[in-house]
Formats: sequence, structure tokens, C-alpha cells
Amino acid sequence: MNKLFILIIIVALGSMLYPLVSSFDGNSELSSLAQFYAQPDNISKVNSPNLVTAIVVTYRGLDTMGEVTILFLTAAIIAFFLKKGGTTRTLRLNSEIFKTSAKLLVPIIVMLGVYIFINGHLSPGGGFQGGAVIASAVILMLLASPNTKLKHNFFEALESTSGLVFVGLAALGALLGLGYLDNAILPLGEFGKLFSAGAIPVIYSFVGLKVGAELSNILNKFQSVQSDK
Amino acid sequence: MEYITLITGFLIILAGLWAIMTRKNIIRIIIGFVIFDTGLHIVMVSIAYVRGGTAPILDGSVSIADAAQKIVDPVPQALVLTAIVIGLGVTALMLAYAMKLHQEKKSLNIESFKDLKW
Amino acid sequence: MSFLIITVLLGAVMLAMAFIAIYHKKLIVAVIATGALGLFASILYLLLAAPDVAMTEAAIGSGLTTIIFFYVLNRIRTDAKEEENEA
Amino acid sequence: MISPIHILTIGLGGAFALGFVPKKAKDVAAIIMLFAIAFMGAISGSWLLSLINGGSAEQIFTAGFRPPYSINLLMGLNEAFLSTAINVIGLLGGIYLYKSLKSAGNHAIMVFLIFIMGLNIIVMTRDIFNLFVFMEIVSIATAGLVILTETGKSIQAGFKYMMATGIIAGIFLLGIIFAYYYSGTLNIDGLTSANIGLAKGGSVALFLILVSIILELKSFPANGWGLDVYEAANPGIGAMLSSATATAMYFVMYKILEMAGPQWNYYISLVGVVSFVGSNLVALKQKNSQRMLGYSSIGQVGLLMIILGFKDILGDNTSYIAFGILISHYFAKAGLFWLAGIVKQKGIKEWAVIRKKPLFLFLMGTFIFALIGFPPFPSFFAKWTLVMDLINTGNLPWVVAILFGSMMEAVYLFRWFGYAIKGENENIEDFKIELHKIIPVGIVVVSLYVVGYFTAQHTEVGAAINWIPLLFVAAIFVLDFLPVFVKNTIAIIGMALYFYNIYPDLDNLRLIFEAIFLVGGILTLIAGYAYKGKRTGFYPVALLMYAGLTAIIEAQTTLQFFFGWELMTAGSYFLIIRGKRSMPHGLSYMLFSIGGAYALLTALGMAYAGQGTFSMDIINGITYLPYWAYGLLIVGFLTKTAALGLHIWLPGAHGEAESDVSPMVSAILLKAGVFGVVLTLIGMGGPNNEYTWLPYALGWLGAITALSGNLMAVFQEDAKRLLAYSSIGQLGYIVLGLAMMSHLGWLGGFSYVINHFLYKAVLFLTIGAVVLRVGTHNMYEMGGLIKRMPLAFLAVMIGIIALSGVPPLSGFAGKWLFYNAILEKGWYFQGAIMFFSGGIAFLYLWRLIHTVFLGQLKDNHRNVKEISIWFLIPIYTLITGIMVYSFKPQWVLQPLGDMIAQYFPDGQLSWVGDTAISKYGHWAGTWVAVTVIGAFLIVLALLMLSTRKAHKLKQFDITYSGERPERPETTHVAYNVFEGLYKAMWPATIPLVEAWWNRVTDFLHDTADIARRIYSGNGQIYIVHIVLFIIVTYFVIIGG
Repeated sequence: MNKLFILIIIVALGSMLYPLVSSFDGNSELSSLAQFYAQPDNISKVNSPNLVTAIVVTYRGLDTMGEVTILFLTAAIIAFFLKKGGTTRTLRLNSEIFKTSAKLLVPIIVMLGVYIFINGHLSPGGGFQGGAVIASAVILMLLASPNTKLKHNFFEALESTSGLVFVGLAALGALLGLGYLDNAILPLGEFGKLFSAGAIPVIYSFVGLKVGAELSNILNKFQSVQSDK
Repeated sequence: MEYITLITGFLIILAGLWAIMTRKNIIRIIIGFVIFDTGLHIVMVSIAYVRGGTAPILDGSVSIADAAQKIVDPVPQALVLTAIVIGLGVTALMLAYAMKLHQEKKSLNIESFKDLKW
Repeated sequence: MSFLIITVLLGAVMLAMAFIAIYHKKLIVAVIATGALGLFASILYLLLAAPDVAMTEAAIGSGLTTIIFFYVLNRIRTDAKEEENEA
Repeated sequence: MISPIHILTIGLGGAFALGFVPKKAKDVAAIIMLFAIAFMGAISGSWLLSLINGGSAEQIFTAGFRPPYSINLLMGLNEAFLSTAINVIGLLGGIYLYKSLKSAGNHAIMVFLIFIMGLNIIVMTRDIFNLFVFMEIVSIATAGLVILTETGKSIQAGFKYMMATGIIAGIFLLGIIFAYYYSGTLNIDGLTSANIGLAKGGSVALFLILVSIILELKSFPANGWGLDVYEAANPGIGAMLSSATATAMYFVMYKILEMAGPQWNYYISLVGVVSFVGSNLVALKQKNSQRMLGYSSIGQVGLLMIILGFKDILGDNTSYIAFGILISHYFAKAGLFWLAGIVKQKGIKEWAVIRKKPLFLFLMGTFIFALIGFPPFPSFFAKWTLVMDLINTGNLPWVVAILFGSMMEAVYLFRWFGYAIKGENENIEDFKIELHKIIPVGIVVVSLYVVGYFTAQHTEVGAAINWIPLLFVAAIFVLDFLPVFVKNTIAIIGMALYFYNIYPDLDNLRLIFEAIFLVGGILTLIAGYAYKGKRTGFYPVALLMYAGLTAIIEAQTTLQFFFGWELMTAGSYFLIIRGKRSMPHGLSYMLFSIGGAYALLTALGMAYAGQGTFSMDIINGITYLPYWAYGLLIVGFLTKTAALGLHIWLPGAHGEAESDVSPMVSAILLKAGVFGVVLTLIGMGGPNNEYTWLPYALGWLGAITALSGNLMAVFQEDAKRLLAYSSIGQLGYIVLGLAMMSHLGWLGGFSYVINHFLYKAVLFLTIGAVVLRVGTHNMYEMGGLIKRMPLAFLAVMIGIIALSGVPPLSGFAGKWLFYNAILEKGWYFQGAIMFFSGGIAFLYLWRLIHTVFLGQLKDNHRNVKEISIWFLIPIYTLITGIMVYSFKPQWVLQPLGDMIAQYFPDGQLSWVGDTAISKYGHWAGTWVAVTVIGAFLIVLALLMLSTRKAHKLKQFDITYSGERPERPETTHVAYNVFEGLYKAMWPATIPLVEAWWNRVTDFLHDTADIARRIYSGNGQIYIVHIVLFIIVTYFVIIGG
């Protein structure tokens, strides 16, 4: 396809989108929806200082569920897609120093990840970020000793367990008559404390575990089809 | 400021589309998708911005009472969070596809995968 | 005002990164540029008062994505080598 | 009742729980999946039941907050229906894919479960970003399922799919975020009331949202990626995409369109019509069955989009119409994809293998007829309502476009079906039947019939349809394993009883036709006793045709009439295509019939416009575009009478049909068209109509048809084709007679109707029986058969005398009436043509006697027997009829005259005993007959006396000049006997009409071939298409 033609298309698309920019006026105040979330009454109903977390886990918890499902799906698809890719794996070994320091670092990184998602309702970060950090620990482990096979079953079991807990907690809200995904199934506690905001920290922790396991699975799958020659 | 980021976002979106539509290497096309997504996220976050607002986290600096006046819009931010994770899933899957495609024809040129047509 | 300048600069750098990602000959560099684009984007998010997004973008958008890219590039490179060896 | 949200709980929980199932225990995993889907289906099904019984819709709030502050879902009637449908097809699809999923492993099973769950939530959610998330889930799951059966092609298709959906999702997200910016909400209901389309940016945001849904529906032409997926994926997945995904996305379109507001309706319809017509057109060139089904799916979705765009105009009927089209497509397309996976053949020609298992042919036929919109399937009723309502609201051009698209779809589907019925299948490996693949197909087939029945019951006019004949057909179908003898007896008794029951209720006009249809039907069925074995499939389709014919007669409403018309078409199609070498003729018959049916449908729509009732009376005095309406009615009916220009199908169809089928489709079926013309002309107002040129043109058409039909018959070497062309000519007389719009013209026409029925049945039955004995249609391969089959000879002789219209037999009555009518009307030119073509008729009629029965007996025919007694019985019964008519014409013509006098009171014949008196003379039937026969006998006696001593020619009296001819048949005295005449006449016989139709089909196919080049196979180009589609529709429709 002629590049000039593509350029014309891009320019045309740009001019089509131009009204979005030209009529954009910034915001001088919150949208009505956000104002509702920021009202003191409603803040106290959820009791999570981090409003993004409140939205992600509670108000729009269904999206989060979908999001977790997407990672789960991706991991599952990649798992059966790359199944047959197994050429004989001959990977370079790393230096002992790297291995040893990795062994030291991995638990610390995992702890950091856990910290991030446990405090998701108090400070920036949460399940996704924490999960990603955990996954990075897994990468480190994989890089340090490339020929070790991860305990795949462990991660899958972790993934499934945390997924089930998430769904279970969500359904519990409906069964208790509060509403699907309501965080008030647990006591709301005192604003700004670790054990507060009802089920949010619990749910977010399991989301974190699940995301971490899922990302690790994906990475592990990609790792498993590597070979250095 | 949000104007500039918004325009930057749009330009990055278009740059991503340009890559998707012109580059022949599949990896490069996937990079195009990542760029396209990044642009989208920037646009979304720009829309969330409220002039002079602070992060929507009610720690010491913002009290509950005047939260509504001080913070930026948390909703698009929550959406971007979701979108980023979805983007990762899509990219990972696309890359797995790219690997498989390469295994099949030992080529990464998008034009060598035209077995299905008409 | 200083924010404004930083924003403009960041935007310019990001576009430059995008350009590199699209046009640099080496795929490795292109992937790194993509990762860098993500990192700069997360700085932008911090400026736009979105720390959550910034963290996510940094960890997932630029971190993990880049690593997966590397895995795939590596795999493709070895595939290509095998091809040469066989030929 | 369980809250609908637990569909999500079950789906997701099930998928997560599958992680605990050991890798080896694949059966366990698959069964868990099926149970989960079944449970989801039970939840949605229970809601559907409760909502149908007047329960109230369920709002599901999440997170303990009311919308718009949190995501909410809705379980209303639409949602309950759709999610039940999705879960049902998901369950069936899961069963179908059981082995494929198992071999791909537990992960694939999880993906399938999540896929179905995602579709459910897409249907139920009322939050636009949530919609986005679950759409992403579905498209990622799809990208995974495409490679369920991993081939090089499926990987390519999957990657293209990911690229396209990646872009589309991005566009959608952009739209969502700006919609949020302008409205401050993500709730669909909130967005509806926010009316953001008023702002410039807001309307762009809405456009982005809409266009991305349109693209998700794989609208033509930005859909190369979708087609590739249909082609390359496991057919079981294709079935899911075509049915479940398309349905869910269609509902999303519905939700979004409600949100965007009515100003976008037109845009959706426009995109829909382009998609419908375009993709059906492009499919014409398609040889790969799965890709063809993909095109068809996209076309159907286009049609659904048109309906959606017209929702404000169609009003309450919208959901009925959409339901009918959707559910037919839903089951039929899933079924066809599943069949593709069972047959395991890609090329449409290779599908011929399917008839090695006849039941599968039935399944395939059901799906194809359901897709095209034949009764009794839901799509028939939906299409009917759609056309009626669109014309009633003044949207005629849309109807034309829709019917054109449907026509294209019929072309390629019936071509495919033709290959399946008649194609070469010797060298193709038979396919295996796997129980888990059959069960789903069987269930959807049954569902189609059941749902069709209930769709009909839904409307008052549909509920009036008489289903008894169809039930009889179904019963015969079930009994198809019985031998011919039993089935034939059942069929004859059934038809006789039905006729006995129905005839007191009919007026005289209808009684004539009903007698031709049913009594004639019984007589031709008697010949069926001559066949041995089972004759698989013959009786259901023959009875289907008769069921249709009687439904036409009984019709009280236009819907019933059209219902019968289509049943008759379907039945006769199957009858025709049963013959040897009938594939092309079956196809052309079907296409002309469908074209004609669409002309009728349009005309009936015009008749309905402004009337508000479907009573048959509405075709009397049409007020909306009456010239067009009557013209279309006539054109539609003339496709069945095979008027010149619309006759292409007839010679082959009648000529190649089985021996007892030819009389059914010639003597009987053609009269359905005549009946229609009669109704139309009565509707136009009889003698005092104001449509002067329409009957005039019709008259000329009839005259020219008579001439050219007879002329073509002259040059035939095939006895059955000769009779077929002769029918075209005879029907031309009938049309001419009716077109005169006078008492005598109609009397002539009707006398021809009865006569043609009698003698054409005699001739076709006799010639057919002879063909059964001698094994060839070619007359030059016969000869001297008078010695072996004198009774057949006598029958043919009586038949051709009756046909030729000379005294003493009944044909003369028709001729006499005609010339009187023409003199009265003053149509001298037409009369001259008729006279001339009557002369031509002798040229070929003579050959039936001379070539077939006289001359030398062929060596290989020395031992043939007289034709079967089972043929002789109906033949001589009919001859008795001819004799009665010949000797006592007043018995027939007087009641006919009385009947016609209701419509044309002026210019009646006056009768004195057996003498008919017209303005121009008189004619005494009995006297003429007796005189002529007496004269004949005298001449015969004289001849026999004078030739007593004549030398009898022996076979070997023929001498060659020492050479053996290369083509022995050319030495036959009757071979190419009219060579000289042909040299003189050839310009008149050039099949101009056929050439014209060939030109049309070539043009369409060439267009399709050029258009489909846009699908270059390059995924990148497909992205360009998508972006171009967005830009073009934006600037053309919104900006322009």
C-alpha cells in the first residue's frame, strides 16, 4: 500500500478526531459521577482513602473481575498455544554471584509486591501493580536459573484459588443481600487503617496474588519455549 | 497542560496507527499496537485531569470534607488501570501469535501470510 | 509554567521514542524505545496526578511488556539461527 | 429464582475451578464445562419463562450502589431470550466440540467457558465500559478458540483477527472516554438521557462507539479479517461466532443505538444494506463452503442492521421481525457450520458426498431453506412482515435492495445445495458420523421447525394458516422407509380425502384449479406404482408441492397465499432436481421461482399498503402504485407459466424430470401460475379495468411465447424436451386468452387450461413410460414401437390430436373459441401469430408418432414390453376425460361460461342443445366430432384397401454404399429432419433470451470477482480497510 495513501488516511483520521480536541475544554471541576464518589458520605460508605482503589474494587468491581479474567484467558490461551513449541532447551547458565543475589532478592521483591497490594486502599498501587512486582520476582528467578522448571501446578493452583476466592467474595455479597461485589461484607473499620474498607484489602490481595500468578504463568510459558544455541 | 498531553496522546495514537499500517515486520506492527494503546491511555488520563487537582488519594494532604474540590477525576484513572492490563494481555497473545507465525514460515513479514483471501 | 514546559518536553521526547520504535533498524532498540515510551508516559501520569496509573504503566506497560518482547525476540533469533545451521 | 448475576459466578467460578482438575482428567473438565454452561442456561431460561409469563425485569446492582454510580446489569425479556439462546447454542456447541476441546486440553475448555460467560454479560450489562471489558474478553477468547484446531491458516486468521479487534477496541475506548467527558457517566441509560450528540465532539464520540460496534459485526467491506476466521477456524467455532457472537454484538448495537438516539438509525440501515447486498454479491464467486457461510453470516447481520435502523418505523413489529430473521440465522448457520465439520469438505462441489447419507441432505436442505426464508421457518414470517411494513411506510427502494441481496444469497446457497444433491461424488471419501456432532445438529433442525410454527402462531394472520397438509407431509417423511407401494397408497388416499373435504367450500373458479391440482395429482401418483423399491425422498417432496398448491387455492389471506406459493416452489424444486442431469435446471428453476416470488412479495406489499388487512380481497383494486403492483404480480406468476423471457428453466426441468414427475410439473404445476394470473386480472377489475396497456402487453407476450415455444419444440430431438417446449407454447395461448379480458377470451383460455392439463398429462405420462422402457429420450433412437406398445401409440395419437386443435377432439373447442374471441377483440396480429404457431405445432407433433412409433423397430427394442399398466390406468382415465370433453363440450363449457360470467358478463355464448352460438358462427361439438371420425374411418378403410399389397420394408432393406457411417444415428430418417427449416428459420430461434440471462449472471459474477479482490489476505490491508471505513462513513454520512 502506498505510503502517501496511508498518510492521507492518517491525516483524514486526524481531522475526523479534531473536534474531540477542539471542543475539549479541560475540567475545572469533577464530573457528576466523580463528585458522588468524593462526597464524604459516600467515602465513608466504602472507607477507602485511595478513591481509585475504591472504584476499581468496589464501584467498578465487575470490570476488575473481567480484567482478571482477561489475564487468566491470556495465560490459558498461551498455555495451550505454545504447548507444542518444545524444542530441546539448552540455556546458558548464569554466574553464581547472579544466582545467589537473585535468591536473596526474590523474597524481598515478593514482600514488596505483597506490601503494595495489601496497602492498595491506602496508598497508590494495588493488586495489579503488586501482582506485576511479584511477577518480576519470578522473572528474576527464571533468569537466574533458566533451566529450572517452575512449579507450574503451584501457580495454577494459586491462580485458581485466588480466582475462586474473588468470585466467592463477590457472590457472598449477593447472597448476604448486600449486592454483588459489595465490600461491606466485612466491617468497614476505621478510615485510613490497614484493616478497613471492608473487603477491599482482601479482594485486592487476592487480585494481586491472582495477577502475580497469571503473569508468572505467561512469562514462564514464554520462558519454556526459549533455547540458547 | 491537559491540552498538551491530550494532543500528545492523539499524536501518539496516530503514530501507532501509522506503524500498524505501514511497517511490514510483525513485531514492529505489535510495537505499533503498544504505541497506539499508550496514546489512548494518555488521552484518558488527560481527560481525568482537573486543573490544579491532586491525586485522588485522601491521605494527610487532602481531607475528606474538601475532597470533591481538590482531587482529579478518579474514574478515568480506574478505567486506564483496566485498559493497561487488558493491553498487556492482548500484547502477550499477539506476541505468542508472532512466534507461531515465525515458526510456520520463518518470516515475520506480514505479506507472507496471505494464504487466506478472497 | 514550569509544568507546561516539562509537559511539552515530555511530549516531544515521547514522540521521538515512538519514532525510534517505529523506525530504528534494530528490533531490540525499537523494543527498548517502546519501553521508554511507557516510562515517560508514567512520568506524565504522575504530573497529571495519577500515581496509580503511573505505577501500573511502569510495572506492566513498560516493564512486563518489554520482557515478553525480549523473550519473543530471543526465540525468533534462535529459530533463525537454527535455520542457518540447518541450511 | 437465582439472580442472573450468578451466570457470571458460575461461568467464572467454573473456569477458575477447572484449574484444579488434573491435566489428564480431560473428560472431567469437559463435563464440568458443559454442566456450567447448562446451569447458566438454566438460570437464563428460568428468567425467560418468568418474563414471558409477565414477570418483571430484574435489575442487578453491584457493589451496593445504584446506577449510575456502579455497574448494573439488566435481565429483561430481550436479555433473557438472548442469553438463553447463547447458552443453549453454547451447550450444543460445547457438545459438538467435545473431542476438539478435549484434545486441546483443559486450558481450551476454560477458554470456551469464559467465552460463553462473556457473551452473557455483554448482553446483560448496562455499563458501557463494562461492555468494553467483556467485549475484550470475548474477542481474546475468540482469538484463542480460532487456534483450537491449529493449522497454519488458523494461526494467520487469528493474528489478523487480533489486529483488527485491537484497532476496533481502541476506537471504542476512545469513544467511551469522550462520551464520559461529555456526559459524566458511563451508564448506558445515563448516556441516553445525557444526549451528548448535541455537542460536536459528543457526536464524534458517539460515532466512534457506533462505528466500532458496526466493525465488530464485521460489516462489509471492512471485514476481511472476519471472513478469514470463518474460513480457517474449526467449524464448531465458526458456528459459535456466526450465531452466538453475532447475536450478542447485534444486541449491543441495539443498546448503543438506543443510547445514541434516532438520528443514527438511517446510518445503521445504510451500512446494513451495503453489508447485506455487498457481501451476498461477493459470495457469488466463493468456492470454499466455510468462507461462503461467512459471507452469508455477514449478509444476514447486515439485514438485521437494516431492521434495527428502521426500528422507529417498524414500531412494535421490530422485535418480531428481528427475532424471526435472527433465530433462523442463528440455528441454520450454526447447523451449517456444524455440518461442514462433519462432512469435512471445503469445496462446495465436494459436498456432493453428503448425499451418501440422505438424512444429512435433509438437514442441509432445512438450513438452506431456513436461511433463504422459506416457510415454515421463522425467517419466512419475519421477511413477510418486514416487506409488508416497509412498503406500507413508503420504503419501497429498501425492499428492492433487500430482495436483491436475498436473491444473491439464494443463488450461491442453492448452487451449493445443487452440488450436494446432484454433484459427482464417486471419488470422494465418505464421512464418518460421530454421535456428539449429530446431536447438536439434530436439535437445531427440530428447533427450526418448532420455532417456525410458533412464529406463525404469534400473528393473527399467521395463526390462520392450515398446517394439516404440512403435517401430512411430515408423516410421509417419517414413513419414508416404507416401500413405494405403501407410501403411494397412503399419499393417494390422503389427497383424495383432503379433496373430498375441501371441495364443498370452494367457489367454481377455485374448484377447477383444485381439481386439476389434486385429482390430477392423484392420477399422476397412480403411475408411481410402476416404481420398485423405496424411492427415497420422492413422496415427501411431491406431497409438499401438492400441499403448497392446495394452500394457494384455499388462501383467505395474502400471507396464506404466499405461504402456499413458497411451499409449492420448494416441493417442485425437489421434484425437478431428482431427475438425471437436473442440477443446472433445478438451480435455474429455483432462481426464477425465487425471483418471481419476490416480485409477488413486493406486489402483495403494495396491495397491503394503506389497507391494514391481509385478506385476499386487497389485490382487487390496489391503490398504491397499481401499475407496478399488477405488473409485478403478473411477472411473478409468469415465472411459473414460463412466459418468454422467464422460460429458461422449463425445458430442462421438465425434460430431465422423472417419467411421472414431468406430468406433475407440466400439466399440473404450470396451472398455479395461470391461477395467479387469473386472480390478478380479476383484481385489476375484469372487463372495465383501466390498465389498458398491461393486458395488451400481456397479450403480445402470450402470442410471442406461443410462437417461440412451438418453434423451439420443432427442433428438439429429445421427446420430453419437445413436449416441454410445446408447453411453453400452450401456456402462451392461455396467457393470450386471459389477456383479452373478455368473456370469450377467458372461456378459450380456461378451455385450454383444462385441455392442456388433460393432453399434456397423457403425453408426458405416455412418453415418460416409453422412455422408462427404452431407456432414452432421443426420438431418433426409437422407432417402430407401435408393434411393441400399441396402447401407448393410441394414447399419443389421441394426445396430439387433442393438442393440435383439429376436430374431432377437444382442442378444437379451444381454437374455435379463440378465433371468435380474437375477432371480437380485434387483435388480428396476435391472432395471425397464433394461427401461424398452430401450424408450426403440426411440425413437431407429427414426429411424436412418426419417429417414435412408426418406421423400423430398433434391434435393441425387439423385446420391449407395452408400457406399464400403472401408467396406462391414469393415461386412459385422462383420455376418457378428453373424449367426454370432445363429444359433449357443453358439459364443460357451459359451466365454465357461467363461472366466467361472474367476472365477464358480456359476450357470452348462447347454447342450443350441444350447439354453441357466438356472434360469428356456431359449432355443435358432438356433431362435428362424429362427422370427423366418420370421415376419418372412411379414409382409413380406403387407404388400407389400396395398400393391401404394399411391400413391407424390412430392417435390412436399407443399403449403404459400402461405408459404415461414423455417427449411425444420422442415418435415421428422422434425425435432424427439419434441417432445411432450421436454415430458413434460425434467426428466430437464436436463444436471445438465454443469452441475455447469461450476460446478466456473467456480469454479476464478474462484479463479484472484482469486488472480492479487496480481500487481499494481508492483515495490514484489512486494518487500512477498517480505518478507511471509519473515515468514509464519517465524512459521507455525518460530515456530508
